[in-house]
Amino acid sequence: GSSGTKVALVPGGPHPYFAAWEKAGKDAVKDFGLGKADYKVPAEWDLSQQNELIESLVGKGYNAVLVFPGDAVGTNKILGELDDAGIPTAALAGCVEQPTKAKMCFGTDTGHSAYLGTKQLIKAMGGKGKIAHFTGFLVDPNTTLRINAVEKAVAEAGGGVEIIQVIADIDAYEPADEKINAFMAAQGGEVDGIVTTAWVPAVVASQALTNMGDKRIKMVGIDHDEVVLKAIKEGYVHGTMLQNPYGQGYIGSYVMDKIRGGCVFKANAPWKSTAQTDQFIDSGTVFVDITDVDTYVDAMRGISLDILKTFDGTYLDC
Amino acid sequence: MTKKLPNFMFTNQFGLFCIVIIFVIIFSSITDGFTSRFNIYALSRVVAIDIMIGLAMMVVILTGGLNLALGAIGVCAAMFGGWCMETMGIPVIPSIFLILGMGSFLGYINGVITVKTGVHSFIVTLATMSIYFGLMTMLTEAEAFRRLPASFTDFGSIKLFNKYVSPLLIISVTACLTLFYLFKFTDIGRKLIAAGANPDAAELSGISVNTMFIYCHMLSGFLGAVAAIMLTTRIGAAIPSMAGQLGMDWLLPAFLAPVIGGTLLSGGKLSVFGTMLGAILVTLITNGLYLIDVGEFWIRFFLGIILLIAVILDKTREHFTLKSVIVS
Amino acid sequence: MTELCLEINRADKAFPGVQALSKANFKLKKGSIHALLGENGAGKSTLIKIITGIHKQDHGDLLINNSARVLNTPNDATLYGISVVHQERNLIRRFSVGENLMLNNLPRNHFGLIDYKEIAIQSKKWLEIMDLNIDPATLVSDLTVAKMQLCEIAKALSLKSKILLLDEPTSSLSPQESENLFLLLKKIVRDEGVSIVFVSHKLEEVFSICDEVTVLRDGKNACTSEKIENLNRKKLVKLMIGRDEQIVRAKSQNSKNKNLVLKLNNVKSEIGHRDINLELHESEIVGLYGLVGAGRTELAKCLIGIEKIVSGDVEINGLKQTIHSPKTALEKFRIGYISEDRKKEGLILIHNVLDNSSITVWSKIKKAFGYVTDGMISMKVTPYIQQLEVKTPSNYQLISNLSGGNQQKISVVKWLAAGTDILIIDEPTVGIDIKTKAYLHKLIIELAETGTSIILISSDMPEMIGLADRILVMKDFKISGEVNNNHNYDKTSAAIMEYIHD
Amino acid sequence: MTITLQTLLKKDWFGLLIVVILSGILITLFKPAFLSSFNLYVLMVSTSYMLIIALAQMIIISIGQMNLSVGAIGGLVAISFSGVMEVYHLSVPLAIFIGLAIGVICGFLNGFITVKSGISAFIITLATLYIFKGINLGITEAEPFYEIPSAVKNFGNAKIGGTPIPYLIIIPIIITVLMWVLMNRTETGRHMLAYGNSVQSAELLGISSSKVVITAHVISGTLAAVAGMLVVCRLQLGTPNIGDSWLLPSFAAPVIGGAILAGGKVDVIATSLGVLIVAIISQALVIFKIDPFFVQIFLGLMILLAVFINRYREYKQEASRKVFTHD
Ligand SMILES: Nc1ncnc2c1ncn2[C@@H]1O[C@H](COP(=O)(O)OP(=O)(O)OP(=O)(O)O)[C@@H](O)[C@H]1O
Ligand SMILES: Nc1ncnc2c1ncn2[C@@H]1O[C@H](COP(=O)(O)OP(=O)(O)OP(=O)(O)O)[C@@H](O)[C@H]1O
Ligand SMILES: [Mg+2]
Ligand SMILES: [Mg+2]
Repeated sequence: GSSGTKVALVPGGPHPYFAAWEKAGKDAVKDFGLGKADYKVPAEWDLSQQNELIESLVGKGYNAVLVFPGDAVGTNKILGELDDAGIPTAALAGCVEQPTKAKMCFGTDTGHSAYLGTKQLIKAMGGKGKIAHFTGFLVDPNTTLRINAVEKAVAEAGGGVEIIQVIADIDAYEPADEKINAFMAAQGGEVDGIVTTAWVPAVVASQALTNMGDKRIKMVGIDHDEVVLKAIKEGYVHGTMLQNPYGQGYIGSYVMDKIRGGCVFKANAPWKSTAQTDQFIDSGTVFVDITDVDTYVDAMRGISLDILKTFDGTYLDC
Repeated sequence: MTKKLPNFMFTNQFGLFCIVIIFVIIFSSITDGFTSRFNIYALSRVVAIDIMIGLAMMVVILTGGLNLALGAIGVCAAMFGGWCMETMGIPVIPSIFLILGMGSFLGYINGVITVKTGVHSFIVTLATMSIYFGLMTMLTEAEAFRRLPASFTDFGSIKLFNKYVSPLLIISVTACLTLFYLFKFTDIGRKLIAAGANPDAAELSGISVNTMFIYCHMLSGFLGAVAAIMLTTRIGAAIPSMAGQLGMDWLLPAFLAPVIGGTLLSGGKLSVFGTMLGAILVTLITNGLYLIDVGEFWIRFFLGIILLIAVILDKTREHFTLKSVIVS
Repeated sequence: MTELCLEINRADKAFPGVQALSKANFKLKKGSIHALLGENGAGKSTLIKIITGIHKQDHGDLLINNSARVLNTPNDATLYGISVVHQERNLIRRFSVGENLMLNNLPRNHFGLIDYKEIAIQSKKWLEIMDLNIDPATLVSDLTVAKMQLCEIAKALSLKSKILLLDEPTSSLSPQESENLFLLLKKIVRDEGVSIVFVSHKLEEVFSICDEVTVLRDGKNACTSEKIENLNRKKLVKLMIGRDEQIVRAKSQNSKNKNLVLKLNNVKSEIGHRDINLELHESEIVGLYGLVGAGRTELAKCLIGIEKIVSGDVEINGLKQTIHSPKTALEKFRIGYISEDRKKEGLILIHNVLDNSSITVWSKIKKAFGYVTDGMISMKVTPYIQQLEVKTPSNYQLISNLSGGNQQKISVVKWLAAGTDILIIDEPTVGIDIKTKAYLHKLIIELAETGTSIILISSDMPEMIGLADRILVMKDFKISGEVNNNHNYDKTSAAIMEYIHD
Repeated sequence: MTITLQTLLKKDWFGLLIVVILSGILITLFKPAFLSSFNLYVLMVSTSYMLIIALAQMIIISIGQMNLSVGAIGGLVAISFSGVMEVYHLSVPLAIFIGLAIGVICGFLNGFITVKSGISAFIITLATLYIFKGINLGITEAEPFYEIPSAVKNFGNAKIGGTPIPYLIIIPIIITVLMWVLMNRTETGRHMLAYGNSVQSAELLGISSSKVVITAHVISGTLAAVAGMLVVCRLQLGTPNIGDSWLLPSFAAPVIGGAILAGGKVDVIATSLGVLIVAIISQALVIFKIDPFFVQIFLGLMILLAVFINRYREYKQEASRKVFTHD
């Protein structure tokens, strides 16, 4: 690697999900001999704040940016401007919608992950029953993708399964607690399964089920908050859709260095394509339940290493 | 009868101006890249939008009220514009007028409800914020408009004065000048201020206070729409999340700028250039803090501290100037 | 008993742009009623505020019972047995009368919690002493200006202090109310050896109750502790304004042949006026006399469209008209109203002299695109400001920093500038010094002579009789009678009282 | 004095009580589940901390100021409270004490700086909002604290005996009563209202503004602290996001309850009912399975409706006053 490479890893805002990026960056510097790979957090979860940060980082001489898009569409403009300034960028963890100047989207296909999660839930429910869907801000384009994905999975399950309620806009804990418990009070008896496709609802719903001591209602969550994992271990939650933040940061930094070193993506690279982009590489999205909840960390590391081993060969021309 | 310091030295704007200068000096000396062309350009663009948002809030604070729906109005206007240009294929210039119209209209609704019901604008706009934003998400299903005419979106990336300044800043400065003219040199502007300061007295002096208040809300909506247009050109698309959930990401900058700028929350006293300087100050500080490595999560902390220092500095200046008026 | 209980030596006080007091002396004898006089802006209230620990003098010292004291807060003053009624009303509008009276030492029950029954009982006592028949539970905001003022006096008395400072306590009282007050004051001076400082612009009052007089002019002593016996009205006026007072009298003009500009036929208002009939001719001054609470202000507000008229009709220049708002009143019918409540309805305290005095003329003097500059404005209003000799460092001084009287002048200025055909003037000279008062009277007459028709609301009988051509007496929201004024005080006042007490 | 409709109409809380009852009846007609014990429990839980948050704002409104940092204080206390228990394994009472102490300090800072600088509390608390939230993020780096003692967790999720009443609501109810006493039966409270009515008058009356302002802010900070800790009990984790969503509700409830932002007029009972109304509305939106894309619209309309009903009461009252004002 080149010590000239200064990578910035920019999350959408302060959020536990991205915590692993910091170590990932440091390790990348160590292992690949990059100049820098720093974790830089916007002061608030706010698109303009993120843009301000990125701009100031460029001002400070960072020359490669890995960003979790503050908005799947809105982030494109600045990526374009960075590209004009000769700074390679990539969308990390989540994707930006095409057309885009991002070199790749390395992370999770949010829609597909929701789809798989729902599939798992329906399986756990024995192919029939009523399910509820808790998700994040409607103004986040990903939310719409998730809602559609869940509907798709349900539709494929045939008549047996129906969505009885979708609760959105609960990305803050207090309202989430209020709404989800209100739902439990009103529908707790009827509902057989819950799928959550955002961090906060996943945590709060797991908490609620644990408090109710209810193992009848099956739930599939998202991400790796301790509350969710604990609830899985205790059997109140069926499972969760995990992502690979460490791998994203680690490999992402590596790729940025390669690209600055003059590598380009193969014309015939085996891209996956999602609702948002067709330059997608899955950083490892896996369903975890009680059987493998204790071992998923190693599993993830394994996945990361595999991706890394084969990356140059499969994607890059150097 | 009294020996005076030059008048402008009494003004809150002057104090802010000095503070801004101080911070510019500090940051440009201790950080690398603060004065870089790229950074200054970026700053000019951010400042431009914050100024506009600040002005939009200022004109409602003038009435002694608040406009929590400002962000929501902005987003609605922007999305409406997106719809006009992308879906309806209306050309840019007419679309812009439609957007401004939409902004003013939503503001008008706020104004009318506030005036007719006598409910405080805080609660009215709190409600309309939900309603406007809800309608927007419902109608657009949160789908962004991103195939806007290039002539429109490129505007946000034009670089002027050998690539140092964004044209957006020109717009904001023009807006400031216009508002300054309105409030200082026109009867309507003076009436707006009087109505805000003491509605009873203004009414008895033959000013139709209700009309004035409605104007203020409309003006707020209008300026909000301008800010929305600027942000859209800057983002390159009309996206429902451009002002965050319910448009509330706009609220902090919206309040910071005018209030630091010396606009009275109880109404009846405003400062256009104060608001401008307020916006500049806040953006400067944030940018400066990003450039200095204060440690990942401490930025907000220092932002707060510096804000505090800044306003207190300004206050002490005020005391000093007032004391130094010598009575002969 | 010549010993002093309060003494101020060579006190200076400067405000930004103003030297309110310079080397002012003041000596108060035990058990005396001491008049503190001076023009508007002379520094009376400032002196009072220094004695009560609100302002701190820049130089000079303050002795209470012959020992030097430093007062940092109003409470200190209270501790030294000083209580005060300020020129401005200082009641908490949303609190009950009782609570306001007791606010500084609220009675507690044995849980240490406020005891409202006790409040009612104690405050009732003081209200009765002022013979106010108000339920202590009434909200202050429901009271008239006059009742508020009486409540504040009751409050000051309730502190049972040895030194009582009254800054224009009678400014909005009716003659009867003032009379009762004076009896009361004399009584407490006699029985309880209280000493009183009495600020007023009504010299009759001064001569009727005061023992000694101190006069301020531009913050300096024009005289200190002068015995009242050695003074007469003429001398006193000369001390205050530095020259003789000119007495103004309107020459009685028969305006019956002049054309009718305003006519009310059996007007009935939403707030309770009944069969009001009123005729106002061109360049005529019609007086509305009545006790505070008679509904005169409200009638005025009906005329300018603030309050609703439910039946009967209003004719302006012979045509039936409905006036929806002060805006139409001003712009369409050229009717103006000078409010009696300058702080709430008259002025914008946070704005400067210029803006306040010009608020009514902006739309008139504006050029294309509503272009208006400070320059254009001061050209229009400065003449009036100078005529009325408003004491202010500049046109850009904040109104809230002007002395009470000067504030009143500004609220008059803005209507002079507006140049209306019909002007309703409500208690124009409350708190105005005699010099300005004389000037205002002259002004009102001149206005009338130059064709303005005036409705004059005043509780000041001499003023009323001095100015009005005809006097309508109001009582309980009805016109109880009309007196044709021949400017003979005794006859006319008697006639008026007829209609008030029957 | 006898309680007539007249006297009731004067009360701010009366109109709101009507709103609560009506909405309660309406919802129950369509969804009897609304009165189910679990639902009542949930309703009381969400009311519990919102109540304290609203009161924390209300007391600042009473002196005619605003406290934008309630949420930030609540959040900072929340993470400190859970943090000291997880990291330093402090006992619960000690942690509570620390939490309260932080609340008091933050509140004091707000009040003290406001008084000494003479700058509007709005700006000061806006700055301290950044400072407190900044410290919060600086400490946690956005990572929640998870190890909450089971005692705390249970307190946040247990009901009293067989009743649907959560333990969580006990403290808020006590505090509400105390606040009512403070605002209506103590000199401190009355002086605050007097100050809020007119700063100038209050000063002429010898009411010490610094005492009033600082006290109010200290109380506000303490209440925010209590709310923060209650939320931790409820969520069973100390996440840095606690408090982020407090600001608007904290104003909404008092203002719906007829508080005047200019100061001098607040009503504890009405504020509590305001909280209840907001809670009922947002619950109704769930119970009636409102399409997520409609939720915001309904929320807005409901708030307006609630306020208008209360406003209508005021009209009635004013009308009746006009008739009685003379002879
Ligand atoms: N707070 C203040 N700031 C600035 N100037 C002030 C302030 N208070 C009073 N002044 C000025 O000090 C002078 C004296 O004011 P003061 O109120 O003592 O007059 P006064 O004798 O009471 O007049 P009036 O009879 O009208 O009440 C006036 O010129 C006034 O403008
Ligand atoms: N004791 C009271 N309680 C409640 N309201 C009162 C009381 N006394 C008067 N008012 C209100 O004040 C109005 C009259 O007060 P006001 O003094 O303005 O009348 P006015 O005839 O203009 O007297 P003036 O003009 O001499 O002050 C009444 O119509 C009533 O609305
Ligand atoms: Mg005075
Ligand atoms: Mg009157």
